[in-house]
Amino acid sequence: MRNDRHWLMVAAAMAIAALATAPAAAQKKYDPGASDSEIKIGNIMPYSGPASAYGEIGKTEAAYFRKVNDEGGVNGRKINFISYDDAYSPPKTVEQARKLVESDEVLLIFQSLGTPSNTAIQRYMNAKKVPQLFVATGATKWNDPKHFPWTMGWQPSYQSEAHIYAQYLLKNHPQGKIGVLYQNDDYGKDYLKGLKDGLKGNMPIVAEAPYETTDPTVDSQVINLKASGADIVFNVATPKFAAQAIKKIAELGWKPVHLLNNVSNSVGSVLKPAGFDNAAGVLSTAYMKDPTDPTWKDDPGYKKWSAFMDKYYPDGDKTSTFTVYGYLAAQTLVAVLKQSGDNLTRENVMKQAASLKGLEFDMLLPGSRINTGPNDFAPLKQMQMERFNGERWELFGPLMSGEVGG
Amino acid sequence: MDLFLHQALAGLATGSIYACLALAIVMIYAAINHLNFAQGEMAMFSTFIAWQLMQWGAPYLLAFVGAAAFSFVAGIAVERVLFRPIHKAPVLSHIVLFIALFAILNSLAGFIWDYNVKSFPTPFGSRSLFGNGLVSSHDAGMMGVAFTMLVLLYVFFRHTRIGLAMRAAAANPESARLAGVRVGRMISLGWGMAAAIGAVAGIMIAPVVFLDPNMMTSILVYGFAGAVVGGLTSPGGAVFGGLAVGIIENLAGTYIPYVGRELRLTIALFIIVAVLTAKPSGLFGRAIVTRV
Amino acid sequence: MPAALLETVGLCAFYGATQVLFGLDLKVGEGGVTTLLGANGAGKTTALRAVSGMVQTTGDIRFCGQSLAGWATEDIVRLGIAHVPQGRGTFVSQTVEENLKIGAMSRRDRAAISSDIERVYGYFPRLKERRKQQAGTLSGGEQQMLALARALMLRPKLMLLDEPSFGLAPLVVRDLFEILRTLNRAENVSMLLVEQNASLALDLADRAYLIETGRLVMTGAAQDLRNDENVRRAYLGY
Amino acid sequence: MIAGVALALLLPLAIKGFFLFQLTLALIYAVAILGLNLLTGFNGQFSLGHSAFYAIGAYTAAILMDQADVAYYWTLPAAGAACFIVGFLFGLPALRLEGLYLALATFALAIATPQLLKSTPLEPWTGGVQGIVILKPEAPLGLPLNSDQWLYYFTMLTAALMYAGAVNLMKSRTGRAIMAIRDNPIAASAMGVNVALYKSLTFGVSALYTGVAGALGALTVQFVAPDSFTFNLAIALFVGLVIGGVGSIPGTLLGGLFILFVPNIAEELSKGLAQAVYGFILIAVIYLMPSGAAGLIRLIVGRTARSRSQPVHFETASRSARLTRETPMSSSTSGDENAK
Repeated sequence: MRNDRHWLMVAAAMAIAALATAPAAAQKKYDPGASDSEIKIGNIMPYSGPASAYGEIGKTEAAYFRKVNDEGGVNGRKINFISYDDAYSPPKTVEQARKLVESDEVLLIFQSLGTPSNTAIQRYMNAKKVPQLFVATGATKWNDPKHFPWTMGWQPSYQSEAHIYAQYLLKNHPQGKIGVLYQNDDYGKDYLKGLKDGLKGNMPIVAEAPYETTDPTVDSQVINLKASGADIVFNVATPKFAAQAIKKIAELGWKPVHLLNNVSNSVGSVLKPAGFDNAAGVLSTAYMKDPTDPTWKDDPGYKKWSAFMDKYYPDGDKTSTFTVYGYLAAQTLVAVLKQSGDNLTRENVMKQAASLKGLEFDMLLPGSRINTGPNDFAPLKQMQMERFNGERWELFGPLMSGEVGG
Repeated sequence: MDLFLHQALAGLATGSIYACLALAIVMIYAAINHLNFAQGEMAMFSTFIAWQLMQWGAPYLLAFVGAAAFSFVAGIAVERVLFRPIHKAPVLSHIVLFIALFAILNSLAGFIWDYNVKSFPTPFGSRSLFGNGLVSSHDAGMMGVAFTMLVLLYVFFRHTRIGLAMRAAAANPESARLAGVRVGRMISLGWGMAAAIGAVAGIMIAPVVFLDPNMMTSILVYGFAGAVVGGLTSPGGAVFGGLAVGIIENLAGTYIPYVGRELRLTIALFIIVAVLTAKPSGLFGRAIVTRV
Repeated sequence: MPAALLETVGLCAFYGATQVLFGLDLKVGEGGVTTLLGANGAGKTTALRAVSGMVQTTGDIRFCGQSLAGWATEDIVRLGIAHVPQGRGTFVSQTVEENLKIGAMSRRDRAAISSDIERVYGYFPRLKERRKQQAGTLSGGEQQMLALARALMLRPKLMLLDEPSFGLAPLVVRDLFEILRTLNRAENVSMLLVEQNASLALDLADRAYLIETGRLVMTGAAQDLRNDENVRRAYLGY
Repeated sequence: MIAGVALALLLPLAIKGFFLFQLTLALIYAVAILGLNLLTGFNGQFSLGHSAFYAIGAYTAAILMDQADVAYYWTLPAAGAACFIVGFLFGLPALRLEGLYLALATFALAIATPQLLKSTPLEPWTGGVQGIVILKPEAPLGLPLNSDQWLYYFTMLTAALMYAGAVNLMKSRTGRAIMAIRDNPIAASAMGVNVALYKSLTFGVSALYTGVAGALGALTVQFVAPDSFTFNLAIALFVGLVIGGVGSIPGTLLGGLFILFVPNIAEELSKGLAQAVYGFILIAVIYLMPSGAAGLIRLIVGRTARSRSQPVHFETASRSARLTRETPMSSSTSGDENAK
């Protein structure tokens, strides 16, 4: 409620200011980074360093904006996408964010990647009142419009995904004992918390096995999980370690119910290295179409994405979900910019981002829609469970949302 | 007790990863009395070469030999092009060059082959050998390869003239020169051999940890730990040290609360510092006794 | 004076920008022993290092009539010039026998090496007793013997000896010089000897040079220098 | 000189906040490199692990501000003290380690630091992986400066004090003892210098400098997290040290500027291969000036001033150059007749 009033006041103030200063251009309003011909968008990605695999997302987004520009831009304005490397180091993120805002004077920062990196710049962005839009991390804390009205998430949060698994387990394996393999950082702990919250103590977690990204393998952790007597494994690992775990579990001849977090459910970069036989029966959730899944072979959305990849990002990995992710996120931003019309102020962009209604995109699962509101800064919420049949993912059950508030 | 045995066995398997890399570390140390901080990245790059050869349709053995041969030549080239011109510069400058080499190889590999993990085949298969999958046939094969390299190195250093010349060149270059040893060639040869051993290590390690540009970053630290435990001058010690670090790490990870679970790298750090302070020459390294 | 085996003409040497030797003309005869005398820091060691190509030089160095200008140390060694450096250059962590094998590293006649090792043990029986021992554990005298033995493994025509008596007990020094004399006579090894103990050096040598701050101040037969008043007072101490 | 100071003082009024922020960070890195230089350049001990001390300094400041509401300026001495103690303690086992081995031990320390920071027992203070967000200090006494400008001046003042301290330390008896250990530990010990004590002390002082820099860094970035203090930071500090010139106090400023700006330049040149470009720049710099910028400057100054009477600093400069000139491929068997 309070927020609404805030918005109204801001909008009113802006309107008055605009009328007072530029009566001739009443329809067109710009903040730094926007003009009649151009919209400057900032972005920060770990192109180098330990998380460099994610750099693919930024490259896809750059490619998508090239496509948009080739097709005439957004409302006649070209997108100037400025993407910097922070090597996944928060001080560098701060430096790059300030460079984007103060030196390049971008309209907003879009899809900056990583929880620690975004935490580092969140206060700065909000103090400067520059949108930190659709951050590329699944932490739950980005959906907090009350404290951080200039920061918005994009993908379904880790916690809400974990809720979905909790629901599934409570319904289908209520007698099971759960072992969790998780990366010992915010991402892993978010999932763990989500699972615990979702289970509400109705099922036991008999073992928690954290690993560090510096560990060469997770073999030792998997052995400990098995030794704990668990018959359900919740695999909260990044692609490389997730693949190792799938492989090791198979090598041990162990056959637990295996839940694989969405971050690592790429067929190309996880299940294939792990071995399709080893991965058969693994469960996960999806909110976008897996490009390697033959289900979508003839899907028009898939074909559009595939054509885009061939034309604008031929070096990109078409088996990686990162390229789909970047494609979808870029589409979301373009939708916001379109909706903002000629009022390209930071206030208005943020306001439009918070009023997306029922957007559907090519590579989202059928039926999945993007919705936001002044109190709902979590654009994507719907996910569907899926099971790997040894060749491809098979979706099952309804679209679900984990319903976790900020 | 079961768990203990399982973890020890699995540690042995992981340890053979470290042992392979530790051998390469000891090799370069034998040649230049120095640690190569880019050793892991060189091994990673060599492994990508093998992978690329297989992508082009080469059979495993050819890719293996091709990558090792490429690495041998590339190792010599790196020494000649990069390090020879500044061999008189301070040792700190050498470390900066290692850092530069690290950055270049990592970045180049990512640029050419991207950062997604790739699977890498093993000639030994991955069926369970014993202990219910705790030691797979690949693990055993990897250990076999490590021991084979160890024996070859032993024979090379102890029983060939050129091996002796290399040891002399590393131990006392000026004196070696005065005995007619071509020190420059020995250093190049050492680089080449270390790079080739690194290639073999990478090819053995990749099926376990998967292939990607960052695969070696942390393994290198464990490799250093293994080499230090065994003694930087002893190839046998390096293999033993690598295996020991693998086992210690797993057991500590299982039985020491917090410390073991979350601080496995810290254990490697602790091992390095403890061994270096208690017995700097390592468990099997030769202490250099000098009377003045 | 027999034909010159080694001859330097106008030899100058530099450490970086600092000049250390200023135009030395030295000669070592075929089968002869030449000694360089001079105070600490006069440039004696540098002169030996110059011959071995280990410092930056100008001027000419000729060995068997061949100019060595621009040669690498390894190649100079291969001509048969064995340099026994001060501090002996022992490979401390290798065994005695390995040290000897290193000494023979530049030779191509591998078959003769093991017989040479035995021959060298003949001169230095103590080394044979310690053949499997790490060289760093030898006493100072033994290490000096090892250094000579290692140099002999090269089958040198010329030995450059840098302070062989340094830090050794008088008895050991006497034995050592006895061996040097034998080597010179029996094996026809020429020597360029730098030695603090001028008396010993002049006994062994047939030719001597006196250097002060990188310049020759006196040249002549060893006997002549021995009899020179100034040399006697300054270097022989009587 | 005066013009330089004036420029540094007036700069904030002329340039953008972002650039000022970068300069502030560069200055902070310079102080951290100065700390490393005290250890390596003046005492002859290696470290590839100074990111650990930087992290301890940063976390000390952040925790004090976050949990105890300590004023930001008090966090600097606290960070320095904490790092001095930790550095001194780490220096004790390090005493037994020479050159390469010490490099290895500190390398491992750098790698392990992020894990230690987020470990569960420390989580109540460190905030675990989430890190700690802190407030930026505002200018006091109603000075008409924004927080970027104030922080710049504050950092500059601190850095000036630290540099003055370092120069005085190296001129003092203690400094001479520290350098004597570098040049010849046996002789130093024979002259009655307590080598163990001085080496550990130097480790402590070095850590103190880097720790204060870390605290300043936390204030400037307003955020600390384990990912901020990875091995890459240690590498960067080390590179800054060598590029600036080992054993050169003014060179550290150059080192700080280098590690902040050159990676950005590399990124400008090629996005995909930024790291490779950075690597090539490093190689080029090492080739052009094998002893760092200070070495190059020394060379130029030395050439032009050779005919004049020997400058006093030349002596210390060549001594520090000798320490670092020990290459892995040369052992010191040269005779005693090297020109003095």
